[in-house]
Amino acid sequence: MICRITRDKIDTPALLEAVKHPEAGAVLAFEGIARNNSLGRRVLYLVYDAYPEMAEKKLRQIGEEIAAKWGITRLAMVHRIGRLEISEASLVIALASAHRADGFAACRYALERIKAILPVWKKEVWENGEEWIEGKDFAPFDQEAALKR
Amino acid sequence: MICRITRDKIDTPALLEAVKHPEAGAVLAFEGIARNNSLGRRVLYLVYDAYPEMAEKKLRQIGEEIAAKWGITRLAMVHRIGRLEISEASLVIALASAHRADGFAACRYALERIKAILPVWKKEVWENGEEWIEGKDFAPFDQEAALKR
Amino acid sequence: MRVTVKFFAALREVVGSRELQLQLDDGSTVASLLERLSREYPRLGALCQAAAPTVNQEYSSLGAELHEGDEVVFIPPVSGGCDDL
Amino acid sequence: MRVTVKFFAALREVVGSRELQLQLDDGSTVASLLERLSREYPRLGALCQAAAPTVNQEYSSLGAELHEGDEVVFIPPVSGGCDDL
Repeated sequence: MICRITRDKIDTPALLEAVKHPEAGAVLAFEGIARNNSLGRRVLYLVYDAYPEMAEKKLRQIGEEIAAKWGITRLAMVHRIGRLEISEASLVIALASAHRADGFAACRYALERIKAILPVWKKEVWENGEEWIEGKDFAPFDQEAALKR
Repeated sequence: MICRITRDKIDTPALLEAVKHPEAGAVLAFEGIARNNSLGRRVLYLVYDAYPEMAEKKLRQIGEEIAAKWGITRLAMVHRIGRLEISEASLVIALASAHRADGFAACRYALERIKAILPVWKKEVWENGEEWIEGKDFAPFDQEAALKR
Repeated sequence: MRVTVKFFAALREVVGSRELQLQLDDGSTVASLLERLSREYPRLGALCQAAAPTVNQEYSSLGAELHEGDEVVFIPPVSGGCDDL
Repeated sequence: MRVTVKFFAALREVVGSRELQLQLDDGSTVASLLERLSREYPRLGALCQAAAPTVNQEYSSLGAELHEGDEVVFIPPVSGGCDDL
């Protein structure tokens, strides 16, 4: 399992290769991409910040949840921080599973959990200003409690 | 939209780059991989055959369905035929979408439709024999009719 | 009339060729073509039971009438895509 | 007792530093720490209303008691992952 916060460009092909396994029939990759627009404003670039020790710990926790729910352990979750240009990937999730339905469910779960609990923040920089964006999917308490029930 | 039947190794990273778009926040890739085992038998390699003209036509049809349902047009679907070694990709689906939920739904839809209607066949080659495998998800009539309703 | 029948995968191995050009009576259907093929290639009949007939690269039915120049392919259950059976 | 408070993103810009070492009374809670920070950094209070407190890298609550050496971070709504808001 690869759980990493990095300042470097994320190498998605390398992560796909890393999770691949001769017993797994399905490989999935998700990339979250820096968009050139946000609510009608033209975005020049993004800056991500993280609480890195906690973020890697939370990625490992999400990985353990996925292993417990679906038995999927060929999993990589990498979040990039620092300055990102438009079209660069901020987040990559890659996994291999024996069955496609499990793979899709686990990949989506990883993404939703990351959006809900990972201490990572995004600042949008426009031509005339900048702002730290508040994620609408943040839900560290309810979801954590619900999942432990 | 890229719809292709090929004898060459599929270049997933190139397809990811091809669908990427500065207005799309989510990129997804699915790889179907040649597994080393099937129903307890050790598989040496696979041979895929296709009815290529019809298969490319059906891929385009699936692409049009996805464009109509989700407005997603940054889409690549490539199926490889010929001899595949273990861990090589037989099928790659890559797409970019503005919203992650649509991206996951469309990627899964593409995969299920491909398994249901694409005229592509797999032969497993073991140490002591070989067999053309009948897909359990084949459903060209019901599903085509249901989707046109 | 003249139709082309193409064979893939298991069917190609049973028939031993990729393609046949056949002369059929006017009014022939997919079902009557299949009957003729099953007489000439006894093992083909069983394989085609589970197969979906296609005419000119669209899924069709046994009752469909054939016309001059049609391309017919019998599609056994496909197994494309990912390898997670 | 001594605790460390770390600041990220918008909070770091408001406080103007990455980290503070604070001496607190025994029995202090996350809430009393937040009250003190809000007095010293008036703009911080509003930002922390929507924030989730964490103690030693686990999500916590305002009522939680603090202990010697604890690391406290207030997490404003996170926006990690994909960019599809």
